[in-house]
Amino acid sequence: MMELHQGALDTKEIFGRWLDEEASSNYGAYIPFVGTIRAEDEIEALSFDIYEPILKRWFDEWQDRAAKRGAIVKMAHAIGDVPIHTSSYISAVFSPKRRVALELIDEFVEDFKANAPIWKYDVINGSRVYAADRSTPMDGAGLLS
Amino acid sequence: MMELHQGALDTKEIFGRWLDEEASSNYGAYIPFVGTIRAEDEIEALSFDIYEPILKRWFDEWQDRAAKRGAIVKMAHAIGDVPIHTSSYISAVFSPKRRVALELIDEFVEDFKANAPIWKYDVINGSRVYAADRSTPMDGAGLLS
Amino acid sequence: MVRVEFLGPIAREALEIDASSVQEIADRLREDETLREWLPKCAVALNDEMISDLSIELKDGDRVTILPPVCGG
Amino acid sequence: MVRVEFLGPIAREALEIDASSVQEIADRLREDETLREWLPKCAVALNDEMISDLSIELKDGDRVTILPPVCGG
Repeated sequence: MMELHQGALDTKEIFGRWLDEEASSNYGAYIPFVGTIRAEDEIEALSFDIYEPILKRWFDEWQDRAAKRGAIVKMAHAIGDVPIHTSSYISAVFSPKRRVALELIDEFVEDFKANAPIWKYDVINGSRVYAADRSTPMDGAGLLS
Repeated sequence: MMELHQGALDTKEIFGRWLDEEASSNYGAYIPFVGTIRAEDEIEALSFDIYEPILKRWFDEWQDRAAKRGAIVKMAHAIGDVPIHTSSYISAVFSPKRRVALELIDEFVEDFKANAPIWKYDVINGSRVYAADRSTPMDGAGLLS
Repeated sequence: MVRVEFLGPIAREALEIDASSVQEIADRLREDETLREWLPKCAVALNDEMISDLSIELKDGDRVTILPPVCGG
Repeated sequence: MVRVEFLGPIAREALEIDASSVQEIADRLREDETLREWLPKCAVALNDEMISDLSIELKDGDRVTILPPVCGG
């Protein structure tokens, strides 16, 4: 399941709902990764644009990769402004086995950072500034140059 | 913080409380690992013995190791019987940085499995059977043999 | 016609381009000064599928999407 | 006297042993048939600190703990 929310995530609600959804699935390990906006420089929030059709395909491919290892992945992300000290991102792995869960959460989160079609902006004095210095070209970038 | 509870953990309460405890600590990544009792063979529950003084030392050393990387660890474990499909174990890392959090949760959970002084028993027809086949000698085992 | 869309921080309206391959889209976009800094860093999708081959043929109604550097989470 | 305690599934009462080193504890426990299978798999703590050296000296009131294979989580 992939879900997008306007503004900051309700972290506890999402954690608990995902736990309940898999309460009888007999997974031995549940590892959520919770990303929270840090207070840095003078930002009051971060803001996110998401291109959902490609994010959905990216996520579905990960669901298939997880399934081959007996696991599932879930993901929630914020759209728009997310104030500091609140959460913009949660992803999670459920797996029968500890090792698979620990490896998958690492690969899933890293590939998310590299290839999920999401753009980040600092919000400073109410205006959005693209976080160019923290952004990375997706796999295959430069095709048209 | 390390906490031991009689019986199954209240996973949502612990997740939420830890989140609240660090709400203003400016950590960007929070990764809990939730261990849940799987239904296998004919067990109705698992049961745990814990030797707290050594577990506490083990945990305090991990707190120091995490601190050197700017992170903190937390841990909760059940004592006694834990029914299937409920949780016996939660550990978590909070870190400013994603990479440190992902690496630490893996190292912390693996070392926990290898060296935390906790003994597991299958509960079958109400009686406890030591899970010898799933248990591993701690680092340094065999000193007296 | 092929529709070319620019995502995220590339502040540009979509273009309608008469092109029969991804190569022709590349040729046209390279002429655009304002895209010069973006193109080397941008990935490309065709009808919402990521692509990595300039020789792919295009047909009328196709949608090419230009994706600048990302930073989710 | 040194107190030797057995944890978890080793169903044994604690022993009081007159010993001046960990080596002497090892010598005494090896004589015990019922511990023969446990000892190669057990780790050892002295006053709740894990140890890995037989030559450590012991003093009156020390507490040696025998820890069988673990499986937390």
